Amino acid sequence: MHTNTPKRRRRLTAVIAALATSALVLTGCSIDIKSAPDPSLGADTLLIAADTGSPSMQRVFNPYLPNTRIGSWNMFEPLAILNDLTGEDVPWLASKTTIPDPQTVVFTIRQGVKWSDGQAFTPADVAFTFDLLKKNPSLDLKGAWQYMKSVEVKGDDVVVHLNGDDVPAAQVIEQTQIVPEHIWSKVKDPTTFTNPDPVGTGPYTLGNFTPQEYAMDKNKLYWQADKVEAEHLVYPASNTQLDVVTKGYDWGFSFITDVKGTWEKANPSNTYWFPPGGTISLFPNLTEKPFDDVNFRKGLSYALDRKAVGDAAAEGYMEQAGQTGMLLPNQDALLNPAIPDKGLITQNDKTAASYFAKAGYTTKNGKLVGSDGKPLTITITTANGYTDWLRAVQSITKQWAAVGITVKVAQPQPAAYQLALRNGDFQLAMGSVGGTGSVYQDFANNLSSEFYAPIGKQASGNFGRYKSSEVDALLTRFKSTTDEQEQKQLGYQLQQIYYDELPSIGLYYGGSWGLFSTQKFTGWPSAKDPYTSPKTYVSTALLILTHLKKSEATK
Amino acid sequence: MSTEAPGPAAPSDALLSVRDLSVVYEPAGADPTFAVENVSFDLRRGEFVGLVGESGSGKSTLGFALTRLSKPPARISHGRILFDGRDIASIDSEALREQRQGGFAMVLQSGMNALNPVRSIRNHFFDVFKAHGHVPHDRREQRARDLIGKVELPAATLDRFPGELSGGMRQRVSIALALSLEPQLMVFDEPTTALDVLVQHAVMNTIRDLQKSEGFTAVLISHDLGIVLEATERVLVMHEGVIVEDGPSSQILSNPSADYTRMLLSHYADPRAEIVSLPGFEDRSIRRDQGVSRSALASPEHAPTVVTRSISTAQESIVVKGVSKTYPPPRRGEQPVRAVRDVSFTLEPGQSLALVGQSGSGKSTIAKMITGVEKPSEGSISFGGLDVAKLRRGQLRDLHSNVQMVFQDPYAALNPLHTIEYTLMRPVVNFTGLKGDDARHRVRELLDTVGLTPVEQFAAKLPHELSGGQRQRVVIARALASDPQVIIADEPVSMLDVSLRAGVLALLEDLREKWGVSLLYITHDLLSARLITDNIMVLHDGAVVERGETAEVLQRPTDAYTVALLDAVPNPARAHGAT
Amino acid sequence: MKYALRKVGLLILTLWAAITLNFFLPRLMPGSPTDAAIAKLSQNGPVTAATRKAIEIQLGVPDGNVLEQYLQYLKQVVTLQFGISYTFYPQPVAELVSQALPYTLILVGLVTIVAFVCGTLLGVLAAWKRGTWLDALPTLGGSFASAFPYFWTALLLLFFLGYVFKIFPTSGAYGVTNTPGLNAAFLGSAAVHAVLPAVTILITSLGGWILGMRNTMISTLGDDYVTFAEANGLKPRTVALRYAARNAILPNLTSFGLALGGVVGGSVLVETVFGYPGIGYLLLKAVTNQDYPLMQALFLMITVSVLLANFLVDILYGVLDPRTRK
Amino acid sequence: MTTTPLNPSAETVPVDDTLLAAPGPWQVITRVASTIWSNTKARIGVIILLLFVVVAIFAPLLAPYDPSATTFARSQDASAAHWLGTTAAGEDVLSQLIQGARISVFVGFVAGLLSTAIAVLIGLSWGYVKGWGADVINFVVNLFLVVPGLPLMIVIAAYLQNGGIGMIILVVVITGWAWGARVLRSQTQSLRGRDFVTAAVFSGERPARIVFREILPNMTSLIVGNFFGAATSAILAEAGLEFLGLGDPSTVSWGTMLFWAQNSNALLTGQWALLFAPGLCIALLATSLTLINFGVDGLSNPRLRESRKAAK
Repeated sequence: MHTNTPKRRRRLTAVIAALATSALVLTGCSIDIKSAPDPSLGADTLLIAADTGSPSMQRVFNPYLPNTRIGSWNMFEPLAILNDLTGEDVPWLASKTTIPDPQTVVFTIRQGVKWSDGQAFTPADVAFTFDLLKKNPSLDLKGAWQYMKSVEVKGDDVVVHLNGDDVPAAQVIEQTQIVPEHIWSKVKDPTTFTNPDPVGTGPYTLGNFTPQEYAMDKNKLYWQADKVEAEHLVYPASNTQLDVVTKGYDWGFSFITDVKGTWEKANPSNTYWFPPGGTISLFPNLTEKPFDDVNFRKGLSYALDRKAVGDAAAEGYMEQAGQTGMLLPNQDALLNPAIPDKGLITQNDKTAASYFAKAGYTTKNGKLVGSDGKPLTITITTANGYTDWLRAVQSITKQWAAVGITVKVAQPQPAAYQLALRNGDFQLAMGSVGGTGSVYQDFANNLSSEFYAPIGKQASGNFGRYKSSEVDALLTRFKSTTDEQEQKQLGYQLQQIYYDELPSIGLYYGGSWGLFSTQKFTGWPSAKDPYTSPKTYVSTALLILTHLKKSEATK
Repeated sequence: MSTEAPGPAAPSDALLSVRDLSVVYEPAGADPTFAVENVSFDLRRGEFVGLVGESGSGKSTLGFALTRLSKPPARISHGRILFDGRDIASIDSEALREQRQGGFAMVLQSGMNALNPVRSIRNHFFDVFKAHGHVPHDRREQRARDLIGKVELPAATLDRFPGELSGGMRQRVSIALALSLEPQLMVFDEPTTALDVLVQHAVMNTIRDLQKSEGFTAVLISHDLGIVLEATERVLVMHEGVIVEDGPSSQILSNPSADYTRMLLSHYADPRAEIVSLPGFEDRSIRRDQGVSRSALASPEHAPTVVTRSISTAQESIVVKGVSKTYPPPRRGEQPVRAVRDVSFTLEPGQSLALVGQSGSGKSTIAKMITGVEKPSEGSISFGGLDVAKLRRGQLRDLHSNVQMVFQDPYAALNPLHTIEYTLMRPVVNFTGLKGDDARHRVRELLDTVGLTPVEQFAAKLPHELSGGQRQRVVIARALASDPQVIIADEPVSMLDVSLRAGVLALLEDLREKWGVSLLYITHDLLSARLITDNIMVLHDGAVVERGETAEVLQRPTDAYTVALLDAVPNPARAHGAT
Repeated sequence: MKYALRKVGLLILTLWAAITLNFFLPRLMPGSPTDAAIAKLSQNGPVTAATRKAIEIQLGVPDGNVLEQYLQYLKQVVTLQFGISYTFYPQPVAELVSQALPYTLILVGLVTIVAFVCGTLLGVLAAWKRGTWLDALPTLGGSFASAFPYFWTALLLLFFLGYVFKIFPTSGAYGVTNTPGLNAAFLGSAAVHAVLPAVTILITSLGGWILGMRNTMISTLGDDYVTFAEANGLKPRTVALRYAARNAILPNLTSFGLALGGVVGGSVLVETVFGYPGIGYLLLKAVTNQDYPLMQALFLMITVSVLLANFLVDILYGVLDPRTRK
Repeated sequence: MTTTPLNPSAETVPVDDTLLAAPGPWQVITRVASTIWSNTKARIGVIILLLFVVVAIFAPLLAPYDPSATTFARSQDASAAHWLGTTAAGEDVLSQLIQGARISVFVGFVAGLLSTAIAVLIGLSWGYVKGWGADVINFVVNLFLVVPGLPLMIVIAAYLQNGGIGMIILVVVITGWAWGARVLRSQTQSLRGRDFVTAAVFSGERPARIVFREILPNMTSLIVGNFFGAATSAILAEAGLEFLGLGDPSTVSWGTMLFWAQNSNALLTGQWALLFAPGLCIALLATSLTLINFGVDGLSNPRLRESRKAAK
């Protein structure tokens, strides 16, 4: 036995060298991933990447729990769908919504709708649902009862009395998903009720359920059955990017790196559409110096190359955002035409410097120095693991470094990040603005003093601690007007304030990452036909499911 | 197989013929050294031969080579081993394995560890039977019982695990196992070294009887010429890898030819004799009569310059009164261990007291209690005004400045990583308050005192560069560093080669005389006790069985235990005088 | 007796301290369970103040001050009632754990045992054939493989065998169409699904056992009873297995005990990569979502099983080593 | 005959005899190094490790581009300009890989050193003290061994927030010292029974000095071994934490490269050098430390040394 002879040593070295070489050679190759649809799925079945189980799916179809399965949205329909892309209200279980006065909303309940167990859907079900949410506030996720005083049934109408003048509340209340009284009235504790065998009015009913995948089947009794062409929906629990690309999904909602090189390349019928779903912004802490100075905020704003920030964050798939709070082009119609350049701010270090100077900051030795002579250091807080935000922050860091600002990045875990927002424990925080589909909601959430809380007290909205009587007055007028034109005008004024005051600094649009395959079905929302957002969850999915047509190939 | 052996032809009845055998050690990262060099000898059938040498002489290496058990880094580099006419130095491993049954067997030095701790004794036997198939299946149990009986153990031993047996029993089991191979040649490598004196004696008797009854050829390897001469007919004396003497036992005893053999022989004496002398050691009575310092006689060229005591105050005595020590039972359900039972004695200033007994007699426990390492369960120990049993950690330091310890194993008692200077400097700094050059000077005085000169050279050395005797001197120097009044020496020479013992003993004796240090000498070796102590206490099972003046007790023992201990002292002269 | 009492007392004290630590550690994390839930929801779209309020009511701001919560928690521990998970509201913790546990126990437990057995055997072989390729291959291979980051090995296996060559399923513990239970289809599918995670754990843990066993075995081979067994001409196989290996395995049992105790914790990284519905995945979800009830139950389970495994190994030790008997 | 012959004894001393060459720390280090070097496996390990250390030290000179520059085309395949391609954010993979060596080597060494230091401090005191002091330490160490490691890491990481390298090191150290302490403690316990330790007590030495001057130097090999072991697990733990996203993804390290690779699905874009290369580097670095430990094992256990010729 020779342990240590030169020959053996050479052999050892050779083995290691071989390993290293093969590793390098392998590294040079690249492997093409092709999509291979599951042949067991029929041509009438949609495979949807939406409901991620972690680690496996629980059978929860109580639509009022945050952990409810995505499929709930296809069974429990709202009175009306607020199209968050267009801002339109689409009448749904209520065939008509009227606001006779700013304190009353009347929902006219649709006729001929049946629950999936055959029972008729009635206004009583609607009243029962509102009652249920009143009794169990933990289920009232949309917060309908924050605006409601009482509900009454008048024939086919359900009349909702509001707490005061509150026209925009109708858009919140109408989103309430309705459940059948004949089943839910027998539920002992609706707050922990998992509703394993759901009965709803929606286009689909629950099919086979396993912790790793569940199927939904077309509801034959559906009131728009003629519009529903996909017979089955399949929701697997595992929807990694690799799965989405390789396993022949028909519909997914997920950001994918290099979508053209992966998703589109995997199958010729794969398409994508990424409309804006919100404005990714920087929230300045308005109670803290120097962020309370609008000139300083403007300086920060002009020092930003938003195109570069957006490119870094979303690999060039999302546009830079303007300073109006509007999502363009979806909300082009609501945009204040008086604001120049659609609110886009072009980077201009000179302008930035002049605003900084107004705020008392001048450049010395390449550093921005305050009146106290100390160089400026800013901390940006972002949530750990939100990599697109981090990429954006890294880009901002570089840009601001160019004007002499040192930026530190704080990345607490998501929960701690939320806590920091609520407590106002930040200087600049990354966050998302807008995207509810309601202009009023978008501005109120971020600007209303209703949500204002002093530093140290927990706020539930308006994390930047903005306070303006002018804005409050505009929001109050918004509540009491039913006139669309006036609402539009009020929107213009709020946009102007947003543009002038910079309560938050818009950066780029956060995407709605729609991935579609036209192999089996067509009629997906797209830039050409932007009828709704591509989300697989929330009620807007109903708009898509009732819009799809069988493709030429599957007919 | 060609037999072009150089050298003398083997006698016709030779079982084993070794020719020009060399064994080389090739440790990684060091130069190879020859442990056995060009050794040649023959063993006749039925002969009982002793192989004697001190540590490092290569005797065990030779033993391993004879039975082909050499393992790396040792390697047989040259020579032939003819066993029954066949050269076993170069046969392949399977042939070698088969040869072990009915061929040659070996009993290892550490018989304690030679048994697989997780296998029952019966399985040990069955493993051997299975390996060679020389005992039919149905006779195995009976054969195992026979064998275990031959080594004077009950058949029930077969059911036990090695951990449940005492050291002597384990060594007997390994002898029985070796015997089960029905070997023609048995090599015993220090079969009794790790055992207690009394047990040693008994095991040796068994080996002797077995050799006679079974008729195998035996080689007894030992460092103890006394044991070998007592047991064997012929002795090979090994020194530095070479056989320096080969002759009948009686001849070696009466007329050794090699100087080395003579030197070894000179270190044996009978502790019962009227006058006991060793090289460099006149009997106490003679010394007293002549009024001469023994050390001056011993080594005129090396008379240590004795350091004058820096503190010459009134000496204190150690008073041990009715001390007992009981340990909690080692395992559940067993009796508590009563290590020491009601022992009382006084160690007067300047006195030397021997505490003798075999291991487990409680003698070391007493030492531990006196030095405050253990606390007595009953009774009191005082040193001057100090109640030793009640000392707290800090006060122990005060005790240790007056009561010091010399340890049994000089290899373990020195930190291998510290120089001698560092080792000696520490107690000097800690106890005398000397610093810097003063302390260094003191260290050199100490080295001089214990005879380690030139002192500068020794101060810079690490322990592994010293021989065992030198290390023990360092240990003694360390004990002296605090100017102690009492030195407790726990078997200080038992780990040393015979030839080195006298020197260390002489040093201890010298210190007592010159420094007036009291000496508590703990040992199982009655000869050394006789040489350096005035009084003796014999301990058995924790209790004192006999006490008195050393010479008196050893010459005229009254207790049976003392007699047994005396009988166990190997004495070649006595053995061959009797036959 | 006093000694035994002291040991038991210390064990109970350790258990209590670990339980207490399990209570306070999660609460050290900044942010509340509601914050965690909101953070999760906000990734899907804007979260309004009303939603936050509803969730707060739903999860319930824990009752009382910390001391009361602690006592409540102790009561839960004793009664094994861990309440409802926050992350998987309204699923009871017990249900979640009992669903996940079998997969982890079978996958990780089995693999740990297999790795220990194979690694030990290879280690014995390596030590016995020291200096040959039978030594070099497992030793070097083992060192290299055990240096792979778990998740990395998992990702590579998943990519090649799962997605490129499509030999093994890419996620889950069994096929979508199978019904869990004692039917052949399910068991077969579960076995196929376990292959990749099992191979990952095996690759990355085998090396440690090989090296550990090799080292103790080499030491044992130098022991006197091995030399004596050779001197008695026992067959090499007997010497290697019954004498050397049998003793060399004892020190490795302690590590094995700790590893077995760790089985219940699952293999977080591996389960995450393979989407395997075991305890490890659940644990990661619980921790990242500040799911106190779930975390507490899982931590308790892991703590107890580590202690239990050590206890069992002690017993096993007693069986294998007669020196510790009596 | 009081003179004793000056022949060196052939007895083997049951301690780190490789450390016995001569006094002085340098000689000890040289001797340790040569023992390790004499082992083939360890030698390969040392060479690999040195290679990584050199790359780490000269990273800025070796890297072809600024590792955090995002100015290149995204998700490029390997090319002459970018040997290992570019990331989804447009960074040069090779430059990142070279820069990443710094973090891994740094984390490995610092975390290895710190956790070894804690293990030594606690393990040695634990092994030396008796009575309730030992019970308290036993209790604390057991606690750290019993509480699940990775979740503990995650919780601590979440608590400390802002996962920088310092945080990762801290987390790895907090969760990694206990095992080493246990091993060192049992060795201390066996050493404290040695005569030279008792002798030191008799020399009037104080406990701290006994532990750190008498016992500690005799455990050098164990401590060195513990260091390499701790460094290995620190490197793997760092990668694991960063992969889970608990580190600071804006630093460039192998762990964060893997995080981004997974995050931007490098496998999907065919960019799998991004996933493969950092993992391979981690594995090689960790392997090199494991291999070195083969040599370290030989320090304390001569049986584990490779002999020049092992004839059987």
